[in-house]
Amino acid sequence: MNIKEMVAACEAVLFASGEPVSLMRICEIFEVDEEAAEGVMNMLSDRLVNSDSGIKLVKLDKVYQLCTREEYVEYIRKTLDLRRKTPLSQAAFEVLAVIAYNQPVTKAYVEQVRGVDCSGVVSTLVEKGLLEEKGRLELPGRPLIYGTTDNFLRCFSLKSLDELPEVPADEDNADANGQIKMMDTALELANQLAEDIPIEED
Amino acid sequence: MNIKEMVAACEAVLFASGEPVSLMRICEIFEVDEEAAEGVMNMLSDRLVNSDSGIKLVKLDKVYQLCTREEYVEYIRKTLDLRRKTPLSQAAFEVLAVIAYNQPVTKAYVEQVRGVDCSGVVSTLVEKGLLEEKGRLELPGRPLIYGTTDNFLRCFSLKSLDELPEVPADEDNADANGQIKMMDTALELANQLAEDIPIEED
Amino acid sequence: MDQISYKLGEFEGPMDLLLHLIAKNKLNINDIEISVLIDQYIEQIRAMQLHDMDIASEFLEMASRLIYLKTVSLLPKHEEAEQLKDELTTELMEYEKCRRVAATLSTMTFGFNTFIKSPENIEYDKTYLNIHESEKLIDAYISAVGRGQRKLPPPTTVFGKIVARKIVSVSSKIVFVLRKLWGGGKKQLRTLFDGAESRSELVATFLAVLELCKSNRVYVNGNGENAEISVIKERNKH
Repeated sequence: MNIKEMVAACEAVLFASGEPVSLMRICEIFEVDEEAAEGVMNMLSDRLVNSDSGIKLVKLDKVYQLCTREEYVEYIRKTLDLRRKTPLSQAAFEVLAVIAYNQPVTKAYVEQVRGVDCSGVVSTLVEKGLLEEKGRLELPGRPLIYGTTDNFLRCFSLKSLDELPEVPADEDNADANGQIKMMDTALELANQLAEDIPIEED
Repeated sequence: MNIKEMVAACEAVLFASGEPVSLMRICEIFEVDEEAAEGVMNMLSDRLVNSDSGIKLVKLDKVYQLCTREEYVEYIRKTLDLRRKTPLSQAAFEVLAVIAYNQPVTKAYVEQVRGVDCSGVVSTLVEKGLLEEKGRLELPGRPLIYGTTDNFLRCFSLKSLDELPEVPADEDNADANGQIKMMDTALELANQLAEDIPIEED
Repeated sequence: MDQISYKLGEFEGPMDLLLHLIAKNKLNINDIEISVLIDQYIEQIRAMQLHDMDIASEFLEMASRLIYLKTVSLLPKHEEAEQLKDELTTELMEYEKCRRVAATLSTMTFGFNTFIKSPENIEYDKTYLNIHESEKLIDAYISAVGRGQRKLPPPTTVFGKIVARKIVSVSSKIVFVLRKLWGGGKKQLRTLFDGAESRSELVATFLAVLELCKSNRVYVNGNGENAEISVIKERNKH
């Protein structure tokens, strides 16, 4: 491995690890002595500066880390701020709705209703200020219970939870809906069949 | 802001975000049109290559992401203490194959093709960020449907799903078998019927 | 038998085992010698049981399906056996395709050697900003809970079974469809569903049409789910 490659490899290692990496660790990974490792690090630092990279190498004591250059903080902030406008996923909407209509409920309840794990979605919704912990249930394990927040009300233009739109009653499709509904059912099943039969795509 | 700075700023944004960033987002952040944003991305990609960086820019569908170059995998494994060499089990590849080529599909479909339960494999693949929920099927029970992610594209070095390799030819069946042709007609029909059934997407 | 040293774990499931046996015996997947296949499959399962292995229910399910297939093959009327065999063949071919694609995918894992970075730990206000109509919540709720507002949706496997297993009345519906087409005229596909009284009847009719297509007995032509679809009797079989 030539020196250029080693610089690149160090960069990749620092990038992937995300956290600070000690000089000693670099020595171990590349089986070189401290002096050589330091040399490589200096080369990496120089190359980043010379190629006008948006990333720089920071050295603290004997620990190295890649981070973004200060002058671009503004754009990073903007990115993060724009992220707040990313619409919720379908899964997030479902979790939110299940909790909104049944609150306060445990995560386990939501999972039971949806049939899939939703820890990730719940914590994202807490981060987004749409859900919050409302205490614990007096049950073995004392599970947390969740409910909606004021921000939730704001995002859905509701004055209070009493204003939650009513879920239309189910007009029990089993009885007397005649031919049209039957055909719908057939089509639904056709869909299921289509799904279950191999379809080659090119 | 000159173009060099903009390239650096984009790099900083991608670095900080870690996750893929869409071209649209880039346009919003820098207040430029798509063409300009794409130009900047190409320049960033070229600069990374030309300066022998250990990091590269990948484009997946319409999102961009920074990641390490393949040749340094060993050092990263060593740093992060990762042992596993084979990325996925045989079962996982099979599940991915069925879902990638037929998406979006339900777990039941995958089980049908493989003849075995695969809830475990599917949830592992969701955890690994190779699959994700894509909505639900308008059928009783409203089963979840799954599809592949941007991370799937990255892991299999695909720019988009269109690049999925063609299903390898099947010599035995290639000789025009009337039976199969008829089956195709039936499939087409089922397919057409299915088209009219709404599939919810997020 | 020569080598019954496989471990069950080596197979991804009953289909995998069947394909293994087909390859080993150089059988033609399009026209499997079903008796050979069945005997060997059963023998495998027995061997596994002898070795005190935990046999997954899928393997036993397939075994019972094969035994049933063998049983009906012995009956003087072969129609059902043919149907079941066709069904199995189609499934095997499909799974075989899946395995080939999986093999291709497994050679493309270079990208797994790349690593991404976790997002920077920057503290920022993550409060959600978008405004939605409150009706959106109803849709999402209905979507999560289902129209019938069941607390628990039935497991998805239920649907696999509706399709995987023949509903009892499919053969009766095949007769029904053929009778409707008696004389060789065209019929609107939709009309076959007229007067259906239950969901399972609709399913059976639809499956019957597919079965008839598969066995070259009817021809389906046309576009869309509307009027243009017609069912024609292909040949005068009666």
